[in-house]
Amino acid sequence: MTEFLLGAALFVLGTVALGLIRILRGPDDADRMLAAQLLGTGGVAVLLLLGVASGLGAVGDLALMLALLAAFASVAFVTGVARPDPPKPVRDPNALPRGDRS
Amino acid sequence: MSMSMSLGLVADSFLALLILGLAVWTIAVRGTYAAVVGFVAYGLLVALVWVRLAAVDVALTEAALGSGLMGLLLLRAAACLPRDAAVPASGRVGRVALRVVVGVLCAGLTAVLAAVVLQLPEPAPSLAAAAAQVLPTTGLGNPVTGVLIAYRAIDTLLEAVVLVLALIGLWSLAADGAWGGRPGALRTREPGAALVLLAQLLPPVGILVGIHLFWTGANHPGGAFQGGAVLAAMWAIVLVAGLAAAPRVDGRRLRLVLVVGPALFFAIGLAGIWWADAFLGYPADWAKPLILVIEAALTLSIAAALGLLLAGPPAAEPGPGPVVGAAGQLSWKEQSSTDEHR
Amino acid sequence: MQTAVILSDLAAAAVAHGGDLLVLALALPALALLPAFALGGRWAGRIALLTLPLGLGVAVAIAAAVRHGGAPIAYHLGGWAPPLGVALRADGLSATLLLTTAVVLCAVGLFARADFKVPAGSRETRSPLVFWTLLLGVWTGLNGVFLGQDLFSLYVALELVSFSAVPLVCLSGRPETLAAALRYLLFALFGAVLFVLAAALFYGTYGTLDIGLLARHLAGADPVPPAVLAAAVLMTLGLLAKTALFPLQVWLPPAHAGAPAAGSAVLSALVVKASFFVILRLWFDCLPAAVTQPAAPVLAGLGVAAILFGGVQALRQVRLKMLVAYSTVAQIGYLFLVFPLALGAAALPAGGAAQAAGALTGGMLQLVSHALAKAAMFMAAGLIAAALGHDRIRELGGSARALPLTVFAFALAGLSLAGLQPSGGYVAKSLLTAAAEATGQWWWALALQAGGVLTGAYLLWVLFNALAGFRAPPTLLKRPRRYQELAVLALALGALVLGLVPASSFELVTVGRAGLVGFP
Amino acid sequence: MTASALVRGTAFFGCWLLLTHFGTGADLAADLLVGLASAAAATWVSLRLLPSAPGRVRYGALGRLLWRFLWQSIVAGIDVARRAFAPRLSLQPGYLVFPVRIPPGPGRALFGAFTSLVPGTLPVGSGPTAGGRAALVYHCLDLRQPVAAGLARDQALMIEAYGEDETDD
Amino acid sequence: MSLALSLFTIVCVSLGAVFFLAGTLGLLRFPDTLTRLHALTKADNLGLGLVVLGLLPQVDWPLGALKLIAVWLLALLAGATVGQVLGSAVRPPPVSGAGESTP
Repeated sequence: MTEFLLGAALFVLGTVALGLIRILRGPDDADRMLAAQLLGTGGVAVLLLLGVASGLGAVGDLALMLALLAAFASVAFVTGVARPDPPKPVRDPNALPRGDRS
Repeated sequence: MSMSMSLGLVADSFLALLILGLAVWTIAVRGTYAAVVGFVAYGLLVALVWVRLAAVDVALTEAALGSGLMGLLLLRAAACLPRDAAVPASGRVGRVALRVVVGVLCAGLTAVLAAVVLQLPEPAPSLAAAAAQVLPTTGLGNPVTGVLIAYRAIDTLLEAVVLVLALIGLWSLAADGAWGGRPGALRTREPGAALVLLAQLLPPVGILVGIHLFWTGANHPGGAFQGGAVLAAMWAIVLVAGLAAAPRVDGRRLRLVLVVGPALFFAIGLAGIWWADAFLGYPADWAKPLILVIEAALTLSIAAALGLLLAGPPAAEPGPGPVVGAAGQLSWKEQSSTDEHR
Repeated sequence: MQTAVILSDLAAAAVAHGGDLLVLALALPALALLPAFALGGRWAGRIALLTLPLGLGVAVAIAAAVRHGGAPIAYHLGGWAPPLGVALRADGLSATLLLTTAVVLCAVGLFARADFKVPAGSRETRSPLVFWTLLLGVWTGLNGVFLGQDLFSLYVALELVSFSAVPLVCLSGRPETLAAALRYLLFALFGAVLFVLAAALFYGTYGTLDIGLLARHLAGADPVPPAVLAAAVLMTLGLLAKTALFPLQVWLPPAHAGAPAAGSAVLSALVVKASFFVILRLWFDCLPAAVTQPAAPVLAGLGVAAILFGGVQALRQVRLKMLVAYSTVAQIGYLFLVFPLALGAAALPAGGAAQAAGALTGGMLQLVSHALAKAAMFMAAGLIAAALGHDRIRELGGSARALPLTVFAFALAGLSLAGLQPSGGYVAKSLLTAAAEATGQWWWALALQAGGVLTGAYLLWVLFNALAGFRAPPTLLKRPRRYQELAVLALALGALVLGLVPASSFELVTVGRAGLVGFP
Repeated sequence: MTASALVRGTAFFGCWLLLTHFGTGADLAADLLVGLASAAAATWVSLRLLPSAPGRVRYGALGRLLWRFLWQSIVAGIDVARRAFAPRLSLQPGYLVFPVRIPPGPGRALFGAFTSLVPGTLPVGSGPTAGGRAALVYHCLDLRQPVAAGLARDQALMIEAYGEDETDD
Repeated sequence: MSLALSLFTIVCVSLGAVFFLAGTLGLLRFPDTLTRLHALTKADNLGLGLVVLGLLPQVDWPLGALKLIAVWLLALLAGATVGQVLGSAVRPPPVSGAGESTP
């Protein structure tokens, strides 16, 4: 079973690594972000497989942490992209999003 | 056994090649964003390498800091730069020459290091056995924590001070007029509904995981830095989603949180002069509880410092209260009165 | 008579509590930093100013303990002995530098009171908080470097220094100082990476990071493992980047010239010395003579290049602060002449301990007198710039009349820098020259002389301009505070007086050197 | 408020036991104490970020919703896999404006998250329909499929599970 | 029994790996960013879910298993968020009128 799980981990790793071609090719930065995202999810799977195969319980914690932070990079990516004039702090109160606070 | 060994070898070689290729690409690529994305992916792969080396403590740190928080920091920095700034044609030949020179030097350095590392004594001399042998006197089960909080406590203590200094350095970049205000780098104008939902659901879970990482660090991989990094990441998500505003940098309570870790570390360390005959020594029966108290305070300070490092220097105020997105308002009526406490 | 008894009692007490003193030297500034930051506002300055004399007292006590005890003081942190634990250790070199640091910081602190005061009406402003906390941060780091006996702890201490020093450069917030600070940061990080790589190689070879244990391993190593050679080269390269030895000096002039006067004083007088000190430790206390021998002329050669390049560049500067900064580039070069001179002495047929001690003492004296003089010069230059509203050398006319005390202090400091009699710089250069002659390496003495001439030339150029237009003093934008001028004068006089104290006082430097490189 | 605090606190404490592999720690009492403290912290933050909404959850409908979600996400995975493995891509991507009846807030966000994992749809923004009604804009993998009908069904189930009054804030 | 469980693990994990492959292929083959986004979020979540399902018999009950499920749920939430967040950032959708509008 151990060999199978290791093999599966290797296969998943190889698969998501194949996705890294998207990082090379782009064409958009968002496409590259997708490849990194795939690596994140795949990485969680690889860690779970490795953790069970090797009996290292702490690897499960690592997988949990990666899953917890899986959306982190994309969120950062989007907030960076979404703001065209980032260095200037928003001064005008009218520039606030108009959330109708009830 | 031999099959899993050879499989491990295949996995290791594959990982090594993948990392090298990605590293080269990340350095060579022209777009800033592309390079940062490459860096994030690189961090994930490096975390896997640490797992293969059975250094889960380091893997946790790499995943949280190297890939998670650093990714956010670099992406924000990239957002502040003009996109794919054009290199003036006149300077290009010089730049290319410089790149070639730097590349050759780095390659040379790598070759020398590789040659030298291959000649290192085998088996490698190590303090691991010694560290494990005396570990019971500290009451801990994780030798890495023993190194960090007992044997080499001074390094950890000074690193905690470095973190405070780094934050002061970042804050020093603020405009004089903005001093005392709230950090502004994580303000988003219109966080979408999905982002707000994430920021509502994830942080409580993250708090549990962060505290767990610190708490389990005494006996298993984990510790104050990893736990603090997770907590900081959760805070950052809340800030990005506009569910709370960053605290004012001149707040006394905030400052207290920032220094409580190193201060408590120092205090217990100095008390060691009396009760253990050495600065940073622990009395035999009290070692573990004292270490856990230090780690708890450090986790808090590290989380606050990392979060504030992500949040940037104080900036001019956009207006009273937090920036609330179109989707968050229903659940967020009482926010403006609560964000003072965050 | 009575006082002598009391003093010797005190020294004996210091020897008895030597280890605790080391802890105190490290903990005091750090412990002051935390409340200074937490309370903020006016408290930052108050706490820093209160800590400075206390720290000076600790440094004096350590120097007394080392000198009186005649042996280095060591301390095992947490009761864990190396290699598992980390040791602090103060020998003569450490004590000298701890004392110098405390003296310079006290003067800088006094000087900075005027510039970094929280204005009435506000609770806290940016630059005072940043300055006072970073000053304490620099101090923590410097003391950690001078006391550190473990390569990784040294790395952490150097990081403390860098992280505190870089923001000092851009405290004014002007764009050009931001660029200078960023460049400084990149060099410092480059240095840190190489340092930690090298530390890993040391650990991989011998399984310890403790300098004393490494030296013991290496003393018996024949041949020295290639990993150690690579580590030595990498570590030195990294440290040279932080020290700004030619040709890695490019970051220094704009960084040191762009910082506020008190910051420049700390950066130029002390911060670059920290990484130099680690180089000294590495080559003299850790590596065997067989390795140091071939490297010494290379280091000294770069030093000579720095002397000449820095001197010529200083002559070409238009602005006073840039001139003083380039002068630092040149003066750093002198420090590296210690390597071949002290080593050459060891190779002398008759043992040559006296010559080696002379060379090392000369080098350390150069370091100390440069620290005092350069801090005085930067602060004087800052006062002049603030008073005139500019620091263009050609337009300094009349400043000697308008600011007599400041210009006088500048000139006194210059005396020591140029190595004129009777100053610390003079004694330093004569000791180095004597060592050069005794070991038959006259070419290094030639470099010393050439550097002296260049230094004299650019300082005369400044003074000539300051003294010109004596009859028509310029209108001053701002009159310097008297205590600021006195702080500058005190440092300049200190550099001068070093040349008058009896030679036996310098024996402190050589405490704990027996058996190390250069001391057969 | 207290009721939902209790519910959430218990849930978080359960998560803590999960994390620490309940009972395997060296010092059980300390484990539990820290667990209680962190569950309290998590609950406090959770109530801050997402105050409990009034209204009753209909568990039967919720169960059906979850079941549908699980099933739909499997179908979604298979659907994408089928297209990815097919020798010739068969896609007809396009946008769809779907008038949404769930008012803005966590409920609508949950609906968005839910529908982003069902076959062929991905909410990419919000905006009024031509008639001025609130709507979510979906990107669809294949417009030939009955996407809108599926979405409508999801929405109906969700409203049934959470009740209309949940949204009257 | 143990054989059956092992078989279950092998089948589920293999299927999961196939879905990871599908996600990668979709990422590489689909024509534009938004369609790739579909491929990524949907196939990956199913892949991870199957891997988790397959590993369930191999870990201790109930805590180890619940932890695995927790990992999957977190990944699910992340996937749902990333899909929407990236989707709205990549191409601001037409506000109204574009595409098909349902009554």
